[in-house]
Amino acid sequence: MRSPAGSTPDPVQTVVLKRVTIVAEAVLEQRLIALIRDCGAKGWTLLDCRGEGSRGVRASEWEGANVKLETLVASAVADTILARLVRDYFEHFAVVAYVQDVRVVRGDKYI
Amino acid sequence: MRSPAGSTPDPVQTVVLKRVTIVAEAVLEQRLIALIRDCGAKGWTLLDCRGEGSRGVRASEWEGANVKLETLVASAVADTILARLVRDYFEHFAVVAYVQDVRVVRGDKYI
Amino acid sequence: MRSPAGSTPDPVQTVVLKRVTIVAEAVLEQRLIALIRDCGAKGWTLLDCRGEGSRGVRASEWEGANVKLETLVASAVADTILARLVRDYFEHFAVVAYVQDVRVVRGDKYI
Amino acid sequence: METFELARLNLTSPMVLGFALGIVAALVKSDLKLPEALHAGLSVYLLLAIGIKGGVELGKAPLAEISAPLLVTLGIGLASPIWCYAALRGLGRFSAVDAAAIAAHYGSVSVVTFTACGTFLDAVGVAYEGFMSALVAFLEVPAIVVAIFLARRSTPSTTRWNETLREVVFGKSNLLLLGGVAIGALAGPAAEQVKPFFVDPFRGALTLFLIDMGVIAARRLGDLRTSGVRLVAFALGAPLVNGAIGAWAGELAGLSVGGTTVFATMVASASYIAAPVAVRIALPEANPALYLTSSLAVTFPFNLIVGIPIYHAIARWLHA
Amino acid sequence: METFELARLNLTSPMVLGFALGIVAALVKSDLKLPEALHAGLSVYLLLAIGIKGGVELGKAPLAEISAPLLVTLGIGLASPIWCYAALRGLGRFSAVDAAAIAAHYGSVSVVTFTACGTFLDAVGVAYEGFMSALVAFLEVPAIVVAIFLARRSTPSTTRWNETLREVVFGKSNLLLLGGVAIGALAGPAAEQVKPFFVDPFRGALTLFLIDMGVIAARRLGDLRTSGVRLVAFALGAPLVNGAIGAWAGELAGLSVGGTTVFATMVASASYIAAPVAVRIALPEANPALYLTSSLAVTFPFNLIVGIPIYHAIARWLHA
Amino acid sequence: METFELARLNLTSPMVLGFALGIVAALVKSDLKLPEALHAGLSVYLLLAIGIKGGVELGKAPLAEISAPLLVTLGIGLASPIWCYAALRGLGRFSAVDAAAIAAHYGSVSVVTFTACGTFLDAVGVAYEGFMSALVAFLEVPAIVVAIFLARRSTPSTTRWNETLREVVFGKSNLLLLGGVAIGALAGPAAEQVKPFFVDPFRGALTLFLIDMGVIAARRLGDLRTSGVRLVAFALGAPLVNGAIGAWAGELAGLSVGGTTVFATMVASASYIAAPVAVRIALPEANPALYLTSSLAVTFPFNLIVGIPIYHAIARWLHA
Ligand SMILES: Nc1ncnc2c1ncn2[C@@H]1O[C@H](COP(=O)(O)O)[C@@H](O)[C@H]1O
Ligand SMILES: Nc1ncnc2c1ncn2[C@@H]1O[C@H](COP(=O)(O)O)[C@@H](O)[C@H]1O
Ligand SMILES: Nc1ncnc2c1ncn2[C@@H]1O[C@H](COP(=O)(O)O)[C@@H](O)[C@H]1O
Ligand code: NA
Ligand code: NA
Ligand code: NA
Repeated sequence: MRSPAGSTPDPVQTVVLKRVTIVAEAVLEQRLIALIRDCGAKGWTLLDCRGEGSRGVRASEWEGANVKLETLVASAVADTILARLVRDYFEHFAVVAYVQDVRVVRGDKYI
Repeated sequence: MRSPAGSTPDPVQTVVLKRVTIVAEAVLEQRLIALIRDCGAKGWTLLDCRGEGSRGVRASEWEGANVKLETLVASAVADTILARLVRDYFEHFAVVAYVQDVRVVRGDKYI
Repeated sequence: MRSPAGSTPDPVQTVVLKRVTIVAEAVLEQRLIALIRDCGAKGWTLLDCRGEGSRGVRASEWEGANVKLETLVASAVADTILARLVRDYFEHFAVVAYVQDVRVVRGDKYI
Repeated sequence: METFELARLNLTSPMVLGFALGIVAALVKSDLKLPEALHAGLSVYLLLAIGIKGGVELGKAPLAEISAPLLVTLGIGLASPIWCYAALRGLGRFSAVDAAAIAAHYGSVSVVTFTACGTFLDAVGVAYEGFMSALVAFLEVPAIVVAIFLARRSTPSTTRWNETLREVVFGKSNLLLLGGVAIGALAGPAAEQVKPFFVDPFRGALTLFLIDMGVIAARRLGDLRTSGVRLVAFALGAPLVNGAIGAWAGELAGLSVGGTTVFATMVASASYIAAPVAVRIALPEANPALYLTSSLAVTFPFNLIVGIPIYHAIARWLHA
Repeated sequence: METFELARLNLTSPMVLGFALGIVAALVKSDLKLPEALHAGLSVYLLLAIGIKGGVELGKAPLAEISAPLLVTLGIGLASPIWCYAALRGLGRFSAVDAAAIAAHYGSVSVVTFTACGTFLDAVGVAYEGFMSALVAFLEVPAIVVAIFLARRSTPSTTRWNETLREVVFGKSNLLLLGGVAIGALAGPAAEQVKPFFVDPFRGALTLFLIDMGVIAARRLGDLRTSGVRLVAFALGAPLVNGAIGAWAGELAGLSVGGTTVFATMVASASYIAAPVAVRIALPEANPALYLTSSLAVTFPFNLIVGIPIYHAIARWLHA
Repeated sequence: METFELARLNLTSPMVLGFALGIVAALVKSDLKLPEALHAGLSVYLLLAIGIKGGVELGKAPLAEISAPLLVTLGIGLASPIWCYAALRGLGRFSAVDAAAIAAHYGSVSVVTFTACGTFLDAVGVAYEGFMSALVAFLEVPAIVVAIFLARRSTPSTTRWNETLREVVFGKSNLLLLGGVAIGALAGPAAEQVKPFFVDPFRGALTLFLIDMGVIAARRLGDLRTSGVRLVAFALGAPLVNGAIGAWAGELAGLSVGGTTVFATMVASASYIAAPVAVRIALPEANPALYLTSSLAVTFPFNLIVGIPIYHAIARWLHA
């Protein structure tokens, strides 16, 4: 199927990057954003969410439950982010972090 | 562990598909949905989100910040979607798009 | 780039797990959480979303549209979850489910 | 006042006009829509406000006065799903489970339709028993349970009854209605304190809510094409028949002209808050497009726009 | 009253103080911010309330009385984007598309600024024509369309005009304004029913909304550094010039001192709800930082804090 | 009035009944819960309304009259976390950091409990100093800072003090309280304009909010099993002791019977909005289950249901 408007556009060049996903209690939102920027992330996307894990408690109901922070970064940056997370937050806070490979359009601008 | 109700169900047949994720300013919501449908997507899931990237600005605060649009499609459809995105939106709008492989239950119905 | 605060932290040990994603009508929220726990999931993250697929209808506008439930689990648990989903919900409800491999920090605690 | 004049008054009430605005917005594909959270918040507000209002009056009313209306309410709550089911099976030729699912909605009550009726009567200056809104709480649940039973009587085993009951009895809308009634009844005069929040702004909040309902209803209009004439016929016929029966029963129960109008409207209305959720879970194989489209896109607008004045006319005729 | 005294009264109004609180909150990097859904809900409420208020008055007003103001409104709606565009091109040396994008905002109207002017006049006890808010609905759209045309006249083909028109005419804000006007006009006296929701709490709701607007505006202040003096100069000069022209035109149209003040404020204000969305779609290559920063972070606070009393002074001088 | 009669009046107030409804809803596992955004929005509304109310009165009150209460407020804000900490360490045998975390909550103040006390006194017709709500703003912060210092005095280096201070002083709740006070004080009589939004519907909004608080509190009840008797003992004993001290101090400060009741309630209450966020960041190794469960699931309901009438009785006895 194709758009009435458009002739077939040429294939798109993509770059394989890491998508780091961090789920944590909402009270950490600003700090986590600062952390990933500090590690070299060029951008981020944040979603409100709720959840349960080994620790059940949130800092405050009025703060909302959890946030899910996603950032597309180069492999090295991903490793730094994870290391910093473990060092600064894993011990005392409700945090989960994982990494995936993703094929990003115009990915070069995120490195 | 298993459900009290249930005997072990048989293994599930799955299909490997592409999950295309598009993060863009909320004002594009309806247009992006039209675009992916037009390219052959059979369905979509949309989440409200906020974020920052190379361009910081949103069209209107009252429109909400960003949307995250996800669609499970066949590989060819994924390529068309990305190409159309680049052609129609990447130049002037705040858009990020990436692709992943996912193993989908009963995936045939999305092709 | 590195944090002013921090000396380089050591590389982080990660475990490859399955991330099961379930998108379904919101009315199933509690039941799906019970199902994955019952299958052995140690935690979950839930996001509100909206979407369209083969079935367009939601149980009630006031219930909100859809929910997206994500859980990080071992491969065997993932299979059980999918099988239970197909058996209990795929026939009559608006449900989509898919699986991805993810590299999880301190992943052992989710198994 | 002339029935025609009443109809005009109803059509130019802010609530009905708001509903019309919502329909227009949806038809012109506008992005006008209340945020999810605001819609849910307004629902909570409306249900609670209705409950409290009813509870305060219930607390004042002598048991003798309310026992008859209460019994009639429960009676109709149990009976109406059965006759709706029969009609849907016989005339409508719907499958047993679809018929039961639709019957659950038409046997139950639409809180917003009830409220619109109240504001209509206030506007035209007709009094009605204050405890009516307490009756709404008792009309909502039984029909849903009966209808589910009708669908499952062949295979009762497959239904988790206690779960189904929890779903309807402790569901948001019923709990807010009953909870409001309890708060109003227990607080009594002290409820005056919350009047500026739950009573005075009520109609304005309802107007805002109805704009959103208009959008939602109009978005379902598309499904009408696929849903077939028999469904539309039922969605227009059922409220008239049920409304007439309701008016007759209300008059028997000794309600005033206003109370009879309200009761007829309650019986004529179809639930789209409590019933859909319960039915979706208890009768998953039923087609939601059928019960949502009929109750939300046909019967609700019908009652709001022409039904209420008609039921009022019937009530006045019965009391003449 | 002395102009200075009026300015003081304006500065110590709860609305302006609320706006200031929001600015402070953003500057100290507080987490104070209304939830997205509440902000959107308040916008819906404010737009609808204004529309209804205007509609009720419009229904009362004799056509003769409103025809002149209506014509002047449309005239200025068509003309002001042109002179703004000229100034932005000539003096501001902005690109054609950026100039047009900014002109769309300054030719259109800021509903919140309009509202703040109304509450200011109520507070100082100056009457104004009730139908003014109906005029807002007619001032919002034309300028946006004209400005987009200015940018596209070279390459009209590339614009999907019907889509652009749909975007502005059926956009949330315009539909709520016009819809509210229609509801108010049709409901007439029946609109009294919703007064406790749409009229009495209005200013309080506006105060809450302005706190959030303060946060949003302050967050844009950062962009000022990059946006350049010419933009700031325009954002401060345009409201004064447009305000003066508006006052003169309003007086010609036979508006009272109060009405002239309101009209001047309307013309002086810059849209940041309807215009940004339409412009973002129709002129995607325009830089949003330019039109959002100027209208939201400079002109809006300027009008709110010092503009309105100035326009009132001009109006009084013209009527002296 | 008899203390018992007062207790009955308190128990049958719409607010307390609403709180009970929320608890019931959670216990029967109902899906009743306000949308996140509405809960946050109501918090903003309540905090701002309280601040404005207090600010208006503060503006009127002669400095002489308020200086004593203000000093006493600050004094108790600094001292109470210390004695709470001592008790938690000594009798409760909690770890230093857990003791400090809990002390931060009990030294600070619960705005909703304060508000419930005000509505209680209004209902029973006892007057109290209008500027009390301004004192809330000054009682909220110091205790949190003192408690964090207690935990960190051994290792002060590890705390980023300026960050911690920003967190509490510029946090949502404190900024809204102080901001509201400023708005009220500066606007003075002009604040009348927003009365129909911030004052009249206040109790109704509080009732709605308390339903949600009931749900939240009840969901924490489960943690009680694991949290141990010593925590529960403290959560019941601390408000009584602190309430008595507060009543005595308030009476010394020259407050009226009503004012003394309010002040006692303030001191007796435990924060669960400002404190948890600040403590979570500054003392991450403290166990949130301890301080949230005690303040939210035990002390808050205790004060709401039986505490307030008790503190009123003490106040009356002190003034007898
Ligand atoms: N196994 C899991 N799968 C998905 N999300 C999880 C999982 N475990 C924890 N989470 C998320 O991470 C948050 C913090 O987890 P925890 O630190 O284990 O309390 C939870 O609230 C969930 O949102
Ligand atoms: N590196 C990134 N990682 C994750 N999300 C991103 C990234 N860059 C941009 N985004 C998202 O895409 C939106 C538009 O990005 P941009 O076009 O760069 O302004 C941002 O608001 C973010 O929500
Ligand atoms: N191809 C797809 N890609 C992404 N999400 C989908 C897709 N199909 C369905 N969904 C999501 O799953 C929900 C139920 O789908 P369905 O059962 O097909 O109606 C929809 O409302 C969407 O949120
Ligand atoms: Na019915
Ligand atoms: Na203008
Ligand atoms: Na305290």
